[in-house]
Amino acid sequence: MAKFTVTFHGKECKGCQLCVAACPKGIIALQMQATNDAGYHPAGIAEEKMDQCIGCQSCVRMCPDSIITIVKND
Amino acid sequence: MAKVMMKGNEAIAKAAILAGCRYFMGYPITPQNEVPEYFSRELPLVGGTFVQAESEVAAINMVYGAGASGARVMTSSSSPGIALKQEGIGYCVKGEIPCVVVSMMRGGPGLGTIQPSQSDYLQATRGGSNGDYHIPVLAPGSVQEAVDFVKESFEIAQCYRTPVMVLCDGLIGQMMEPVELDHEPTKREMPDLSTWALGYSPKGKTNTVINLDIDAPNCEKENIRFFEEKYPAIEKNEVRWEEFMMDDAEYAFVSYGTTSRIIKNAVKALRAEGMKIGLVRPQTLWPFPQKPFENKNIKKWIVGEMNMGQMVPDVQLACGRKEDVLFYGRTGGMIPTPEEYIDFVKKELGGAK
Amino acid sequence: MSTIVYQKPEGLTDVRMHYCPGCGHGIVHRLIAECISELGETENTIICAPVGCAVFIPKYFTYDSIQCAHGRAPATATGIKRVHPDKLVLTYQGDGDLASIGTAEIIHAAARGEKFTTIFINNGIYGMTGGQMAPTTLPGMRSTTSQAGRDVRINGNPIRVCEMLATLDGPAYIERVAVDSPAHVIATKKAIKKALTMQQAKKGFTFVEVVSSCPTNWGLSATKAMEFVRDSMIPYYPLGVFKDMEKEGE
Amino acid sequence: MGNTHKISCAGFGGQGVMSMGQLLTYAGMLEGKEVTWVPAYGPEMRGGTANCSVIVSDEPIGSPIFDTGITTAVVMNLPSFLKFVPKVAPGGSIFVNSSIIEEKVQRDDVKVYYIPANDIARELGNDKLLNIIMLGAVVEIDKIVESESILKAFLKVFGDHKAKLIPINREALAKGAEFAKKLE
Repeated sequence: MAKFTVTFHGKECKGCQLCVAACPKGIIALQMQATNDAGYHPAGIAEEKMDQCIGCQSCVRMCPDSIITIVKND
Repeated sequence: MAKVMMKGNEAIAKAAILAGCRYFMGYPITPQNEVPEYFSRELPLVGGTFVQAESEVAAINMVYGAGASGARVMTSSSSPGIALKQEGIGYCVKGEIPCVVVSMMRGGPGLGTIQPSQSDYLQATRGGSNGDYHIPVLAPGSVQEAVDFVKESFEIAQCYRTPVMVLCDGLIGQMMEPVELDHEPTKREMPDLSTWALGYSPKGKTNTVINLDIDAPNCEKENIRFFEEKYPAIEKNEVRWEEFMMDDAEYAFVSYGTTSRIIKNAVKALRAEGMKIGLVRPQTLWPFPQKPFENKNIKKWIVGEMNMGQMVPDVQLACGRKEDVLFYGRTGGMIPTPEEYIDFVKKELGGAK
Repeated sequence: MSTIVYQKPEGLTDVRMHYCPGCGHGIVHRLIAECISELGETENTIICAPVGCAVFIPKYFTYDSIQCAHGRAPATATGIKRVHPDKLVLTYQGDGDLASIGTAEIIHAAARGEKFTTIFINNGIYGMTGGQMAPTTLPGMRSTTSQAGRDVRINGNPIRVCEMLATLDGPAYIERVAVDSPAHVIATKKAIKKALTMQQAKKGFTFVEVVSSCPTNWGLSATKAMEFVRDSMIPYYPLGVFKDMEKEGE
Repeated sequence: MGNTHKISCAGFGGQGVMSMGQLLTYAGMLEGKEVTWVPAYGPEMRGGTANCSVIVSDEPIGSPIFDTGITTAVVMNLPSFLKFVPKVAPGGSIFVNSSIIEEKVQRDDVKVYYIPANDIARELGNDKLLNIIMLGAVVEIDKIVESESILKAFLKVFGDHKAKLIPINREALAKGAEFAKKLE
């Protein structure tokens, strides 16, 4: 199991990619296959990349819409 | 309470404190300077707060904040300063913020003059702010009435959650008269602060003062609520006027404030010569009294103001006879004399009939 | 077992913010809510909204709030704080609101040492009205009313508000921060928290200028806009503490 | 119109014309009369003449201001003399501070009293008393209020802490009255 679980509330995401640019591991990307009600491709972390997350919170700090939740799995 | 001699401006400030006003924000301008001066001296003694604002604009917006916080708050100014306050008055209207604005009129337009005038009748009753709205406008005719009306204004403001204007000509502010300060204003039902005021919201609830209704249908709905509920209630409950020697009158002056006192002298003099003439004195300019103008015995209405005839259309509308409304006034800080009114009536109506 | 490392703070409502993608307003809103929550003041805060993009603040926070006339939030906040000296009172203002039409109000509130906190968002442009030149628009920067770029010979020079307010005796704390990077966001939060803490202690007027972005009206992507903040805005609007009464007292 | 006194007090700043009017007004109120006091305000207050209009009446007062028809005029300097003498009603009284006004009233339909107020004040050892001296003459002749009411009003206008000044003011009122009586 990954050390951290990062959840993106994709419904609220505006696809601005500030989190994408902020992630030191480069694991966040827009989910091009999905489109939310507002017409944006929401950001997310592919399941297979989740274990690379170091829980640095850079993504939440830059997210203007407070759509990211980080949980530490002990 | 015994009578005391007070200058109108100081009596207004004192009355406000007696009415529970604990916050005053204002900016110096002649001829109302004794109002902020009095508050600056006396408010701290009763635990209140005086702020000399950087401008009239800032003052009315401080009032907006203090009023929104549930406090009894007042500002005062004179004509050019009231012009500056209009934006904020509009915000108080939309945000339904109770507050009292004293307007001590001087001659205009522009910087005009510092002498007494009534040339802001339209500014007060038609509004200098934007949008559909009314505010109650009380026009005292003496220092005593200024005291009484200031006290009533705080009740009206709180009851209907609206700005209220006390509109005086500069003379009311400058003159001294004996006053009794113990007038008890009519008690009115007040909405509870917890339902609207900042800082009073119950736990888990939020009080917000909204001024921008980006949703047009809702903005219209609110406007209609004002005009279908709030304003009719004010018109019904708060309209005031005095009738002077009107019982058998065939002619009538219409006047308010200091001019109405000058005209009372003219009425008495003309009566002494046998003319059946009286005076209708609106004490609220909005709502404008309609009832006294239902009097069908009056052949001519003579409007007297210290302006170029700003109240004339209201009298024409109220009496329904445009051609029967005459006007005599002085402007730009000039005060008419009783003799001028007597001469006007004799010239226009041929004196005693 | 799992622990929440980060989630949306209390103080923000569930209403979706209307700001454009990548707009700094959302970041600063969140930081304010985080600070107020951490200070235990969520039930004790009143926030004054400006005219500009942030006019809908009442929808986004759970605090009591008021929409102020353009530029007048410092005056309105003065009225509120004088009535409620024990509430935490904030104004949230943009550059058109604070540094243009409301210059007199902010200077005099600061000079009086009014005990509220102003959060000033400087993104060098009028956002809500569609990208007109602001008092903080950089020399040479294009806007819809300076289409060839701001020419200081015609349009005058930008105003550095922190430096101007720091000349006054009234302010207790003045700092300029930015939200272009995670590190700067951390610093911004620290500044806001410091300002609010000093307000709690009734030290005087506290002011935090946040250099932020406007991707839409700058015509840049959100990430490019943050690069512009870093490369162009911050050199003109240097970050740092301009006044700290606590430090002076030492 | 009943018994109505229309009083104009005029002079230059420092002569106490405003407070003279206020004392009359307050005294009238203490006697249960209707009263008003209106200052001429504005630039006129700084240099030139300062003046106030007082009405003391047995009936409710309509207009608090009057331009002509003055029943009592107190003129303390030459500009006031020139301005107000023509405005006094026939039969009215004019009190002239003859210490500094050399002109004589060229009307025979009014009563005129020349009071050397500055000189009397100097004799009493206090230059500030000149308005009280004039007031003593006014109430003696025109019977607007009792002079004792002026002294009661004095405490209301200037505060109880000025009570120690009552004896000297009483003397000033008496001196003014005495001088005016001699002129009758």
